[in-house]
Amino acid sequence: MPPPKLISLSEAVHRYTWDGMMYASGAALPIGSDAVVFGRELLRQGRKDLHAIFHCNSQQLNLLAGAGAATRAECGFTGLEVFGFANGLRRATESGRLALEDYSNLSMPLRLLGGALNWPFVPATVNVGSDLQDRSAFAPEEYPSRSKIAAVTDPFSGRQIGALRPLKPDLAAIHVTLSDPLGNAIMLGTEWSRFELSRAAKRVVLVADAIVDGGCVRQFPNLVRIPEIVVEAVVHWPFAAWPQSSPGMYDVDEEHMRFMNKALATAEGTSDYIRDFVSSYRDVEGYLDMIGAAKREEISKTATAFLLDPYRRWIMSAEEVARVQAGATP
Amino acid sequence: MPPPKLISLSEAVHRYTWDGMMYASGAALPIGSDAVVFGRELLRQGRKDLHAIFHCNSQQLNLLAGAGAATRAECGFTGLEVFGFANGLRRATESGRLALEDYSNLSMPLRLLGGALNWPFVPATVNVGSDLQDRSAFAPEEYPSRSKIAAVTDPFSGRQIGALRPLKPDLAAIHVTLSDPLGNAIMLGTEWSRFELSRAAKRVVLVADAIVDGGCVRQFPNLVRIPEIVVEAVVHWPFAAWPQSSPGMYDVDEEHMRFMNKALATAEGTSDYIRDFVSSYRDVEGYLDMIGAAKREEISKTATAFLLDPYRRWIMSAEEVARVQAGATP
Amino acid sequence: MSKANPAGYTRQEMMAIATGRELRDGELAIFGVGLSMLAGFFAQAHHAPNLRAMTEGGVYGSTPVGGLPWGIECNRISTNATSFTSGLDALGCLVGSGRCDVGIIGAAQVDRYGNVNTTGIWDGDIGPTYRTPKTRLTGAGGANDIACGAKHYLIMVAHEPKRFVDRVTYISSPGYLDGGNARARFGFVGGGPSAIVTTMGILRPHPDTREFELDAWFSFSSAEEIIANTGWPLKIAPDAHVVAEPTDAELAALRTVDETGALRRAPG
Amino acid sequence: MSKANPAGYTRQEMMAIATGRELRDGELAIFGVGLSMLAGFFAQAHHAPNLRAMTEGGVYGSTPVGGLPWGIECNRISTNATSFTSGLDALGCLVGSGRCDVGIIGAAQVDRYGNVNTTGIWDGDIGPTYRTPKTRLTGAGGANDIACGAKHYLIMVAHEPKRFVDRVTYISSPGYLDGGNARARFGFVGGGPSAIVTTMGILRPHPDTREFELDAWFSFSSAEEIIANTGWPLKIAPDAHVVAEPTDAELAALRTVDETGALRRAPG
Repeated sequence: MPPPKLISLSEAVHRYTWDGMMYASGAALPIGSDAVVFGRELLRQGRKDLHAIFHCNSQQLNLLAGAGAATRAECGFTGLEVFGFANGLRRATESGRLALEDYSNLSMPLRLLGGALNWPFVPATVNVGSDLQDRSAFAPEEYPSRSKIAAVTDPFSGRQIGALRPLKPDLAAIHVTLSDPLGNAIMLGTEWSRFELSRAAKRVVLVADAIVDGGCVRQFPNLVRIPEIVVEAVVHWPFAAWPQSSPGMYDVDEEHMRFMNKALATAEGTSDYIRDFVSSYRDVEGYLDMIGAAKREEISKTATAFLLDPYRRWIMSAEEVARVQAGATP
Repeated sequence: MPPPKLISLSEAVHRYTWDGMMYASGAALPIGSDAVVFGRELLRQGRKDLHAIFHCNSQQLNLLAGAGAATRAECGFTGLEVFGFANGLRRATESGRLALEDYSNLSMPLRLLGGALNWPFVPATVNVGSDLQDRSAFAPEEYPSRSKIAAVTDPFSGRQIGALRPLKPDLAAIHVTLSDPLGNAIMLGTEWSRFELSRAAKRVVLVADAIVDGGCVRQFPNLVRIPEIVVEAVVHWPFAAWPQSSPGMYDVDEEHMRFMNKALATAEGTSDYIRDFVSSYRDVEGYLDMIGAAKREEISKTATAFLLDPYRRWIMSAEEVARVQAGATP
Repeated sequence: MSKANPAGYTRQEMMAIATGRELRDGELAIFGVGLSMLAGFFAQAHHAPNLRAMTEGGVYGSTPVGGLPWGIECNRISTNATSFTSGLDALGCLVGSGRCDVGIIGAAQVDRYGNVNTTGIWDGDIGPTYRTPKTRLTGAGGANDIACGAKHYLIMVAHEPKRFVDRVTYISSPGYLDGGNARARFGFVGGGPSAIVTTMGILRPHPDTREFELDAWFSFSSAEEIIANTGWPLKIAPDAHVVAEPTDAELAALRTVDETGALRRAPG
Repeated sequence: MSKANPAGYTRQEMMAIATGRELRDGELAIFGVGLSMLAGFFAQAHHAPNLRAMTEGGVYGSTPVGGLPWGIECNRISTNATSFTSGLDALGCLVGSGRCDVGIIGAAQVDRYGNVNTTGIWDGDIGPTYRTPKTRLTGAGGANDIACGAKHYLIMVAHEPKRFVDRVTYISSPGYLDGGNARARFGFVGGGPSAIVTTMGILRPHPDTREFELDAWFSFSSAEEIIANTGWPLKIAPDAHVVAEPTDAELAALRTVDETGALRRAPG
């Protein structure tokens, strides 16, 4: 039985991140389960020059890009769905401070799968024949680019298809609904590409809305799509995806989604946002106060709450988690 | 809302199988969740010249091969694990009546994944450099064979790796623990390659130990790894994997595993087995009588029974299932 | 049709209904968020009860609850799902594979061969060296995968001259590329765009050249208005016609789906 | 050692213990069923409490309950799992990828370069045209994937002349192929077999030629017995030595894991 892997968020960022690293998160859709709070902590610790791997943009990438902490990004979808364009990412891209390499929502998880399987390339029947293949922000002189998405000949039919570059990020910060102290994680809602990312990344840190006793994962082993053997550390952080949603836990905070995105549209707004919503809290309690009790109550009244019911009895209290975390030695 | 897809086993075999087809099952390990009863029905309806796709051999393939109904097979592991060699498959192979094309336990699901994604080939970093690549039972004159596992050049590094042929079976009969009447299925225990197979096959028939009300899949949507949109029909058949095991439902029937495998070692034994355990029952009730009440009780006392507990309250009675099935028009 | 909306429905509503009419019962269909989701679920509510609707989120078996979802993973669509899997499953196994019958995508720009740009707006051509767009848009998302893999797909777009261009600056999602058989060069399993449904009417590709032509106009619009708002010399198909107005049943079904009135608030 | 078993343990038990001694705490290790699983869980019970044990079944976090599992998906190992995924995950993402530290596989035949045959026994060479084996065995299973991908792997095999051959008839799982650097031709991420642990002793590859040599013999065996039971002219490593006998603690740990006594019933 491996030891518990619970550590604090600040410790996780301190220990597993560095300037210039290839950092992955956002293996969730733009308004859903992403470890947004991990991005806040990256800014608090002044990380910069990040090469961001996000299947889709999320408010985390929007913030990192808007704040100038990410200088390269590889993405499928780069907006915020019904909340519109991602202003922080857009501003960074349009100004040239960030090079944004475009893929699609299928080619990104295929590249993660290729990394997970340690393939040298991944066959692609999509993205070819479009400017996703022909144009590269990382190799702008190449036209048509073939270092981004190459051509490979099918040895059986002789016809050409595309070849994608696999991804093996240095670190993945993955939001999950529930994790036990060892890092056996349960996701409610679509996995999007969190399964593939958890195997592709060199290291995985889970950011869990709640910690459950190991009895929960033994009752529902088929739900544990990220087993502890691929996990380096577990961070317990309620409302970790806020202002995005976490199915079973809380809805999207529409007001803050708009507020945040509006702030990120300008340098001034971004500074103010960082002052008020990134640097402002000291710990989890401060973070929860920042969201506000009324807002937490409002977004917790989610129609998806019933999805969490089977697991509630195993959720550990903050005190129990702190006790286990105090004894953890990952 | 699509209509229920419940049909009888005999109807499923009648409607979706034919002589000479590429038939897939056994996307479970040799002693686990395979739709063994579907193979019995294939024999009852006299299907022959089957091209069998089994990630691993199971008692189903052992039976189909032993009975002479399969003339080609593609497999990873071809034994019965601790129960030894698969005598039916072995006898058919050694006699030359069945051509057995060897792969590994990774290359088989990769080939299914390739079929699911409609790739022309699948990169392989395994199987190359061994006789799995160089020898082909389907193209015996070729040495070293490259029509079975070809070579492909990685366009990024220039080095050669292998290329596997994707699989798209005409039909997959997939054993699942639970399904709702529409075909939303829950598997307890390892998926092995049932996920990949369910997307690779041109048609999917589920064979479920129990049918649950739709409320169950709405409570546990993350467990529904096979959604109804890929399912053609659902067959309700208790103890469908017998004598193999179904986690949460029943253990392996050790005695019958040995008895069956011993019978399949000879033509006479196989005839007797077919008389007594294939042609002998008229319907589900007859099948259950054949297993015997005492044996059913014994193997149902599985240590894994607790895995089924969260779903028991949604399991429909035989009468309820019959009522829904009577109204089904798949 | 003026903003006063004398017909009793908006242009956006007509566009959603015309798009929904393209979907057939029993098809496996993929939608995005917003307009395309409303069009799709309208079809399911009205004439295609067995439409198998999915999004690229790997969220299956659900219909939106409590209003238009904020995204394809939104709790409003997760709350009554029967299965959650992944993007790789939805876009790869079900769409990129060629299994999906029809998809609906949007566009910032679309050109005469149905190529779609959702990546950026440049001041003129990009040129031989890639440069950052003046206005960065939302990227290809899953639309590229739908455009490559779905048996056919529909493009929904507001009919404005700036959106209907002779040649898109950047192909985010391939239509018929240079026209004719050009898609065959890339071996796409999908058939390409079967219609561009706009706020004024419907364009369809010529069977040989694959150039989009005017197939039909909504009753509140006209061939002249559509030509004036299209950035290439739009040909008129021999059998071009007026689109039937929404029936009461269609409008009722659409408005049940669009319970928060997104399409009625839209300018139109 | 005679069948009378005067040493108080069987050859099979010694083989399992010697194999288990090769596993280090904290490693990610993959086992098959039977002997190799007992060797692996023995190591976890004895000296490697943080060994991360897995099988190719995608069954994680479990230890066998109620006796030796009948298979790697057996309820005896499924009953206390913390995660179930798939073969593609276990053999692909965790083993084929090169992530797994060590694997244990069995063999019907093994040759001087550690190549393994588990596919069939032919009467002589196969020849240029593939023909069916006289005796069909269990196939490559997951062993080929472990042999290609694991950082290193161990081969467990009963020491009999018919099993230790100069050149296997069929390579089911690659060892060092023709020796030397031959694996590099195929770019395997895994390092190859680090030891063949038998019922008599341990063979290890020469660092340059990769030919397996006698590294150590069990106290109940000898270099002479091993050479006599090996089908190629076995070289003796310069530092060849006797293997330490099992300690009481080792035997106790092994027998706790092997609660149904599979290794004690075995001929030995």
